[in-house]
Amino acid sequence: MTAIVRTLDDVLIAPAHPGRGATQEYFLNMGPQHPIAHGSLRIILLLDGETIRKVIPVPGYVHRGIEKMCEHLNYRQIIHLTDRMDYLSALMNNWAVARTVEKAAGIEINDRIETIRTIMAELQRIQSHALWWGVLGMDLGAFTAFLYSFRDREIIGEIFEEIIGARLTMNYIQPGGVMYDITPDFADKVKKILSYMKRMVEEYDTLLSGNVILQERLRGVGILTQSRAISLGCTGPVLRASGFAYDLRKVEPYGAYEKAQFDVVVGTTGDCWDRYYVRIEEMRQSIRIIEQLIDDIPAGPTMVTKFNTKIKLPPGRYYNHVETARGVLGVFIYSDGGEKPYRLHFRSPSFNNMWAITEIAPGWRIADMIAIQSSLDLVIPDIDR
Amino acid sequence: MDFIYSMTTCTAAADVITLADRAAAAVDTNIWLSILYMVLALVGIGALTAVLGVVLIYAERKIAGHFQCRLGPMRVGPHGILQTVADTLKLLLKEDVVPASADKAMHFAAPLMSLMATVLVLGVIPYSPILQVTDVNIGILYVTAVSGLGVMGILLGGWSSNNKWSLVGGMRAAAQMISYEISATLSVLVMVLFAGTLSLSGIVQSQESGWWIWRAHGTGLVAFVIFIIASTAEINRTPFDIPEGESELTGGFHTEYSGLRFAFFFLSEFINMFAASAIAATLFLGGWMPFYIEGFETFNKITSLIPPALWFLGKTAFLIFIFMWFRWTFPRLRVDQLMRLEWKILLPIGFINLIAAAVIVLTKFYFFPV
Amino acid sequence: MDAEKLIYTIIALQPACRVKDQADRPAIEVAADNLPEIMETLRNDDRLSFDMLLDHTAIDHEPVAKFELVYNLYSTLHGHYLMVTCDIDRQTALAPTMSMIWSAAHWQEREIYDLFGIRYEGHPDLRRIFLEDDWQGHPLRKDYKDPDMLEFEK
Amino acid sequence: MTGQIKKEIRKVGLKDIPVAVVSPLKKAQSGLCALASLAKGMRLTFSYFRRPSKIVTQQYPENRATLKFPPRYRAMLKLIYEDNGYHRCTACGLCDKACPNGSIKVITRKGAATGRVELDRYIWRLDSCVMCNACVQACPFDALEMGHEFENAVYDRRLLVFNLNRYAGPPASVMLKTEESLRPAMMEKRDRYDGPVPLNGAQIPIVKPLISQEGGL
Repeated sequence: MTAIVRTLDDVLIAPAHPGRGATQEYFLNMGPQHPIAHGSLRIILLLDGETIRKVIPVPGYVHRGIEKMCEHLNYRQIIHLTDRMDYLSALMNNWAVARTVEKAAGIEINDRIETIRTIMAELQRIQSHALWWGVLGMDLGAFTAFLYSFRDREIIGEIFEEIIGARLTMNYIQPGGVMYDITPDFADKVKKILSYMKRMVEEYDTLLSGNVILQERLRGVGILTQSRAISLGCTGPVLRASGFAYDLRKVEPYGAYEKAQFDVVVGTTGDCWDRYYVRIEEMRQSIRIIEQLIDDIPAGPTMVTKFNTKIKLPPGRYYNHVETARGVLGVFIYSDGGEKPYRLHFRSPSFNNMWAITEIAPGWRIADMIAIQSSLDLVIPDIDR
Repeated sequence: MDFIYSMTTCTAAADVITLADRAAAAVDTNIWLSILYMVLALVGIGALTAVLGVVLIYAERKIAGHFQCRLGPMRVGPHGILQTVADTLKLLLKEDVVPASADKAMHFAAPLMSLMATVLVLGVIPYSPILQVTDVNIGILYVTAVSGLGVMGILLGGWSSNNKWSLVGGMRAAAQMISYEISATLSVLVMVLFAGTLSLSGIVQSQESGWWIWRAHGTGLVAFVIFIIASTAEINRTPFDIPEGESELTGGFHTEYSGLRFAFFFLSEFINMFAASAIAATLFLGGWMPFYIEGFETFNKITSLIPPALWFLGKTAFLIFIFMWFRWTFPRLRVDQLMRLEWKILLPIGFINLIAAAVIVLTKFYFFPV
Repeated sequence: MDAEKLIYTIIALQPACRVKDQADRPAIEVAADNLPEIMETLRNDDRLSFDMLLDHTAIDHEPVAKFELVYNLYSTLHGHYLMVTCDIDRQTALAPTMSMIWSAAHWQEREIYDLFGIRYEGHPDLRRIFLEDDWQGHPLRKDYKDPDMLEFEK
Repeated sequence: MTGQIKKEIRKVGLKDIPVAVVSPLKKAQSGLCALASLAKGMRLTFSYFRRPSKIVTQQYPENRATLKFPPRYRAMLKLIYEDNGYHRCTACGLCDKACPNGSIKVITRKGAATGRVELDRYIWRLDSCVMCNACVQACPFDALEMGHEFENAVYDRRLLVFNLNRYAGPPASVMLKTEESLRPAMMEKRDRYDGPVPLNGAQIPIVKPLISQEGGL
């Protein structure tokens, strides 16, 4: 057996004309510039009329070689690159690298840092899911949802801006702590946001979830069974919607998640509707987590290492992961003992989730493709890295 | 001069005199007056198209903005009132890109056809007793026929662009608009049964003692709802905007259109919305008839003081607002769901409604006096 | 199952595995020839049942002319993790594919092929994934030189 | 090729996890129910339509005067100047080392008066800066801060290279120890960056020196 290397041209073989009276299949290029691409994702569809026969994703339009860049930066400098992978859960990406480095270097993190990290990460999860909700609405034609979600994102963005100084690419969670301490009125402001977001999630339900058109569009569409989801390496809400309760916050609690009571939300069938509603419920669970943690943030320093000390990992292989808004972000570091990683690899959730469309989309229509892709909640820079 | 005079003083009870009537009457006595009326009609329809385009697009953006907690256009002119003018200028100045492998003639003709079909409808709508270009005695049939032509423009545009997205959009449009035409026509027929005439002016005048939506023993209300749903589909607006479906088909049939040609498609969409609202107002909401309540003479007198043209515009504007409200609330249906809604739900209801209306009219079994 | 017992079970099943040091979780090292067989055991054995390939990556050990393949496995049934490493020759850069065992390996191997140039035998659709088909070289190799790559003047 | 692959997987994952199963919302069973669900959505959008107070749009260029920035807002990098006009930079170069993408270049010189290393030019490239705040965190003397000027768009990328220090010379700590009369001689004015601008680390011959950069910023 030998390895046969192919090119895209080998895959895109024009279907033969089936003869008179039959329908001819054709290729349709969806992206890289397409409203559904949410960035630059090219998906080639083989269609029969409007029915999808085959899906060929062609990622790579936002590939920046972050892993190569990381090999030239020290462990503190890597953090800012992770902001730019899954920009909607930048803090959780920061946390993934910080956690791996801390565990490898043996840096003990105090409770205050862990609690602040958890609260911030959960705030961002709400923000990320809110944006996803709006984008799903927009993809399915309800543009108003998009603007409502952006309005709510701003509210959370403002608290980030106040504590961290940035809204999107924050570089906040660093090995050994967090960049800034919280402000004294942080708890009050967050509580206000939570009570506001609670109302807004209800509103999301009124505007879209309850809407019969949306339910018709999502229910029963694009079913991903549990065994396939596991084999495909799907994680996060996509896997949980298929009925498997794999949530790192619960399975191997990190941060302050152990201190909080919350449920892992799972779906029953794994269709688009489950993926939709799992995320809506997760917003509620995130609100729950923050509510439990916000009142007693322990005292202590917010940075346990000095910024200018070099972090050196003992030689070895380190793998650690956190649950981002999209799934499991794993960080694999191979260290040769220096202050820079010899090899650093990100197991990004969107990259693995994306390939589920190749399995679940065939047989559905173009319009369902939109719903399926939206419900997977892909962030293209996270796929391409 | 009597034309101007009657325009200001006309009441609901006045006799209907269309511009065509005036031109015909003047043909023997004063040919120039006749020509003046014809020119007036042409210019009037042209101006109406342009003004409607500007106003409706502005209204759409402003209303969309307020639905979405935004302000809408605010930059060009006070409260962005000149935004549409600026956009029109932009579209006029833009390069007219035609795909190399497009069918040039069809590609050119499609937007014109689309706009023509909608503008032709404007000619028979009774805006007020004396503001109507011509009152065809088969008016509503003419409206149905002409608006059916619009699908040809969209289909041609989708086909001639030689783009797969456009083709899919065009095919979706054809399937959708032809299907929903049936439901729209069925609900129109109910009104024709009650009014006993196909003339639009005749239908308006038949509602002197009350609007059909109330008076038709429930069948009017059902027909109204069906008509609104069907015309939403016919004018390609959310939740039935699948021929465009900008997040699915990147613009559908007008993917390959730019500049002025795109403006034509855009304009025809908005004129279409006005036409559909105007027809609905005419058929179900009494057209230019004021709102009367039996027995409340003072109230009726007050409502008669409002000019009929304003009544008509008010009703039409209300319906247009409803269309916009739909658009900025609902997600879009899928192609097969759309067909299911039409063939399995709307069409049977429409038929039953028509039969019910026919039975009521035939047996004269009125629950309350018509 | 704790780490020690897990490793013990694996070695009892497949004596060809060796315990890998320098890893922060249970890790075994296998030879490239035994890889498919061992992976199948890991996947199908009831006590192990590693049914999820979380991550697959490679390390370029340029000084010793080796590529190291790293598989991070997770068992949804038992909830344990395992890191599997496998050294392959850097010159030939041929490795057996895992895409028949875990579907996730399909594109994870494509990514490694794209960035490291490791070709997977038996892979059904081995194409570049991020870079275009006519890209020269494989960027994550340590000896990769891009003519357009700019270095900081530090 | 690989033999039989085990397909069965236990229904729901790990034990002792409190699981909230998403139950499908009430299915719109009748047409009326469906219409009611549509009406609910329409009521929601209308409730925003009739309340202009809920509008969140900010008219950006007009509201410049009322824009508020939290103190930690990160935009332009700044050298902090004390009231007496001296900066605190000792030209140790830690910010240079901490910067992940080489946006900072600290050029030092030997002070003529003190004989010690002092700051000559503090060059900061906004075009490659990612506002990660590492330089501010790395600075042991609190000499740097992130300013709030965010409107930095220009048409030429070369205009995004700044010289942050107003004078070349020792920091405030040294200045205050020296006699007041000697101080002006130790300070050399630096209000603009006038060297060639390397883009991406490469020398570009056609690039002309920058002019008209008021006060270093």
